[in-house]
Amino acid sequence: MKKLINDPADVVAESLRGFAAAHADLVRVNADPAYVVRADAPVSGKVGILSGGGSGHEPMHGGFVGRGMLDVACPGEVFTSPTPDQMLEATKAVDGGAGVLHIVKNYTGDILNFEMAADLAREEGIEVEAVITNDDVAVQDSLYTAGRRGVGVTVLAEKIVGAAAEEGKDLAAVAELCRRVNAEGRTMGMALTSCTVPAAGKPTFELGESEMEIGIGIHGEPGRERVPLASAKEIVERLAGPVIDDLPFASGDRVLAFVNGMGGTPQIELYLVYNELKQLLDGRGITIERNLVGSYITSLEMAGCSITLLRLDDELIRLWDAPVLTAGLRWGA
Amino acid sequence: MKKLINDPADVVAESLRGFAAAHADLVRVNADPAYVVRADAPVSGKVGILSGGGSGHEPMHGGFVGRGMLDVACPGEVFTSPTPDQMLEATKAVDGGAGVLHIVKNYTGDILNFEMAADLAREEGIEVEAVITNDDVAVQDSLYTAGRRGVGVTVLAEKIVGAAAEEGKDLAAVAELCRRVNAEGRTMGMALTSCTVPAAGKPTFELGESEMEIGIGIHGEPGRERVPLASAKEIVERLAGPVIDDLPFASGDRVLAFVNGMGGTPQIELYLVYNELKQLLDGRGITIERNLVGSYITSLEMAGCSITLLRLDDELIRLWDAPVLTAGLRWGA
Amino acid sequence: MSDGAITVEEVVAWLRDFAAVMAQEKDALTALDAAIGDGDHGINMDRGMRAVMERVDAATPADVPALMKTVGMALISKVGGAAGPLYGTLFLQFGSAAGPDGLTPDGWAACLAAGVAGVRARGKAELEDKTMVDALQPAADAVGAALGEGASFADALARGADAAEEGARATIPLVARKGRASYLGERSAGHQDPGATSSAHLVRCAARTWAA
Amino acid sequence: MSDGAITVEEVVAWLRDFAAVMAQEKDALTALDAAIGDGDHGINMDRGMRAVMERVDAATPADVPALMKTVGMALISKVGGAAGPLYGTLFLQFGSAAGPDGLTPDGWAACLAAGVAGVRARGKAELEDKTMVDALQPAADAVGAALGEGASFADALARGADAAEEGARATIPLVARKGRASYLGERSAGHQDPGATSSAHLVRCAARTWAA
Ligand SMILES: Nc1ncnc2c1ncn2[C@@H]1O[C@H](COP(=O)(O)OP(=O)(O)O)[C@@H](O)[C@H]1O
Ligand SMILES: Nc1ncnc2c1ncn2[C@@H]1O[C@H](COP(=O)(O)OP(=O)(O)O)[C@@H](O)[C@H]1O
Ligand SMILES: [Mg+2]
Ligand SMILES: [Mg+2]
Ligand SMILES: [Mg+2]
Ligand SMILES: [Mg+2]
Repeated sequence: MKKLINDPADVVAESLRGFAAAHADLVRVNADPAYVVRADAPVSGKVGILSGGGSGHEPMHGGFVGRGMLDVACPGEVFTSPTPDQMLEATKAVDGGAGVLHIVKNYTGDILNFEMAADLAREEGIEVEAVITNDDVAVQDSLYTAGRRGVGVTVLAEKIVGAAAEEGKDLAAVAELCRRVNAEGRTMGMALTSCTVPAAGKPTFELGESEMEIGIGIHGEPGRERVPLASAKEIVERLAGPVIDDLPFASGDRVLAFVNGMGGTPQIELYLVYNELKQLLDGRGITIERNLVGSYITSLEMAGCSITLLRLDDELIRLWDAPVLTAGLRWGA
Repeated sequence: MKKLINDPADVVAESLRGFAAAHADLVRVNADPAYVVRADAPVSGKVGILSGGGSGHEPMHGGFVGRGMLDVACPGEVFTSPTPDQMLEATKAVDGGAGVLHIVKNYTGDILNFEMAADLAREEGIEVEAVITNDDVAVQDSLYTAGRRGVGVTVLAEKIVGAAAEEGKDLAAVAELCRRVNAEGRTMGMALTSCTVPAAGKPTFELGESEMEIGIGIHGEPGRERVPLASAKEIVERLAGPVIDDLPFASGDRVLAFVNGMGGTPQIELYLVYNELKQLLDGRGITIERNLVGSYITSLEMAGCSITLLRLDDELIRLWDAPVLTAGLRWGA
Repeated sequence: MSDGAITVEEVVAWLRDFAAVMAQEKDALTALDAAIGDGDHGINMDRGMRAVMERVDAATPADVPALMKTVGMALISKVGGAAGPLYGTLFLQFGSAAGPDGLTPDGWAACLAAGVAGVRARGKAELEDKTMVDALQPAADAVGAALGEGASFADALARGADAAEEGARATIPLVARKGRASYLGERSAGHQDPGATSSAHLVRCAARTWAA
Repeated sequence: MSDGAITVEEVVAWLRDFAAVMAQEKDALTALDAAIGDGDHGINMDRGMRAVMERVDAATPADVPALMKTVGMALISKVGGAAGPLYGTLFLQFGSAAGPDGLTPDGWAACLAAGVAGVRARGKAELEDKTMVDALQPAADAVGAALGEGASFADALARGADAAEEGARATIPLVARKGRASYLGERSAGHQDPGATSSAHLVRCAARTWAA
């Protein structure tokens, strides 16, 4: 295992310590239970926005804590949901009296832990709403399964919902907006290489030199199918096609196009993918109104990418453009 | 070779096309000769700041074009210096009458091509100054050799010098500032894995599962020595030690600490490295006044990191903090 | 041991054995999870059971309900993921069902059944969804049935452990409908479920603890 | 061919042969550069010589100076890196030295010497710095000396090519003092310099063009 780490057991804690030191102007980091909270939390009268999940997806979620986005993030162990007591403390830390929104990616572990946390918080008199993101079209949706994974749309939802909360919208409105963003967005991802969970010490899966995985999630899990390596153009077709067909996105739609790197993919490739995506969307009459290209929701050092499309309207554009001041996303501030 | 690309010969051009489409609000991209230029260039009366070098180091340099940093960047082929005619066109595109500064990393190829370009530009009546960055302490400095490579300090110099140019400083002052930043900064890097030049199709070097290269540059070249894999703590000592001793940085110094990822290293590791660096500097009485943690000067998908320290004074801090609005670095705007 | 009252010490011994097995099987469980999940189940269970034993060894609760509350809360606050709340609930419900007045083999069987019901309520998994339920439910059923047929506690637990292991093995051909493995769709078939495997270990540890 | 005037067509044939060799040796040169540089020398030279032949084939300049200016400018604008300006300068200076009035073998030798001097002026490399100079300078010296001793052009070029190849091989033990390889310090020893190798090919191609 080739990583810049010390003891695998300490990766999350030591990395958080570095993050805290690097961004002391934006956040405070509580070590135990672990959470990353806005330096000025709780903001009185503002809905608190909490998200969390396993570590290894950086900058998500700690890198999105700050003005205009998250109030607090709960990092779990690598690829492992954080725990209810941790979420409870984080919820308390950002309750400014207007309640707290939990943004939860749809994984059994996350759901179960967040459910427990919300129960505990409500017992302590804090109003909590939970919204589940489940935008991964690689997974068949069904009432009888765990449903779709929450992936790329989570980042976009956190930005947009964070802006709405900053404007003073109330908990119900913010939760409703979050559901709407989730409903309007779809994602699909692929991997060129596996990643290695530090505590496991070896790659989660093995991929041949001329193979790739299509339909992966963000936890180093294998995808829906293993296929021969293809050109960026074909890969974009394989990802964007199902994304477009699922919502479906139609000619005339205005979208935010998000090309996300999985952690080990250099920018030169991500922009090349964006170039292919732009051509494909142009051909379908879909207009890219906003874009995001970079590694924002990652799987450790995995090489690969995901493509997320979010259908926009004027309100979503305005909220996307609103100032954001976090370690991972920053504009207008 | 596992990359998100089409034909290896088209990587740079296609990626630039994607970059142009994604950041049309900030830059224009000229295809042939290739350069990335501020959307509002030339800015009349402002010194133009040009940098350039091989591609594969993204976001450097194209990602640093915009208000408060570079006016124009010339991307060469992957790891290959751009050419004089390209630099000449780029120089002309940003000459607002106050002359143009060429920021050149110290590589024979870059130096030779930039020398030719400066000659050509001067023949056309444009005032040009060139400053060479050469901050890599892994390389022995000597009059009789090609000297030290320009690496991490280049990013910091481009930001600081860009701010000074934005303030209206003249060409001589801006060049002088750039030399000062270069003189006050030192860098050393290491690799966990090699990278693969698309046109070559295979890794530039092979590293065993428990080996690393210390003292690498940014072109996938082997480093000064191959040693057994070590902990992040030891790696930071091996990088920061020589950096500190070389300037030397002394107790009481205020510095900008820059932990840079080589392209394939996830953020969780970079912040862990920053944590180690902070402790080491604390122990030496060196104060981190500013920091930058992320992948800013990369070698394609190489895993590894470099550590740069820049000694700060109040003026450098003010210029570092000044607004910058580029695809790769953005604050205060 | 006899078929009489079950002591806190015995329950602790069971947990200690389970913790040891989780440490030992850590890589194997993680490998199972790598095939159809995210490769952390062994790591999660080992981390959780270490935390459990630390807390239990620091101050062993006086009765089984208190003990199991400590165990459940330790798992919930230290494991995360799906296994944390699910195993946490298993032990919490086990403890709630135990009551303060000592535990008989029948009581133990009822506690396990309550724990399994808790897991099912929390995770909403049915049999054959390819989860820990596929090991736990047959085990609880087998232990109850054996005691009903007059088997000794040791024999009943042995039959429970057999049933759990068979249930775990039977997850191999199944297509997962719950948990992370469900994201793989058809590709989840052909691999044994990691949670069912750890659950089978849990029951086997009980059989070993109360054997002979 | 005779030892008489050298034609533009012959020079083009030389360049075409060099372009073919660069295409063929692309991977080998790149592998040499990967060992002590950045692994692009073969790619650079191939890209450059393709561009050269495209321009030359589109409109072959009438005389050697014009031809070599086209070649040098094509390399400078298409290669980048160290090789672009250095090979560009080599051909530009070769062309400047040629003059418009046709080229004799002695003239050719003088042009090569001028080209090599240009390379040295631009790159500031001395002999034994482990660069293309280590192939080019011995070649230019050998061709000049051979012609001075009355050798035929073909023989002189063959001796030049031998000297260039020997010079390239002699770079193996050297520690680089110029170019990227110098960053490796002692580790650069033990590998043949890629630029010296491509330069030796250039001279060998000349020997082949004007042989017999
Ligand atoms: N809804 C569920 N009900 C019961 N058990 C489940 C459910 N979802 C997952 N599991 C069990 O959890 C196990 C995975 O646990 P673990 O790997 O520790 O958590 P995670 O999936 O969050 O990484 C699965 O093998 C399965 O047995
Ligand atoms: N200062 C110099 N003088 C002469 N030749 C040089 C000099 N620096 C480098 N070279 C030659 O250039 C070759 C490398 O060329 P190439 O790989 O194409 O460029 P780069 O080093 O920019 O990647 C070296 O092998 C060496 O022969
Ligand atoms: Mg997990
Ligand atoms: Mg090069
Ligand atoms: Mg798991
Ligand atoms: Mg090279």
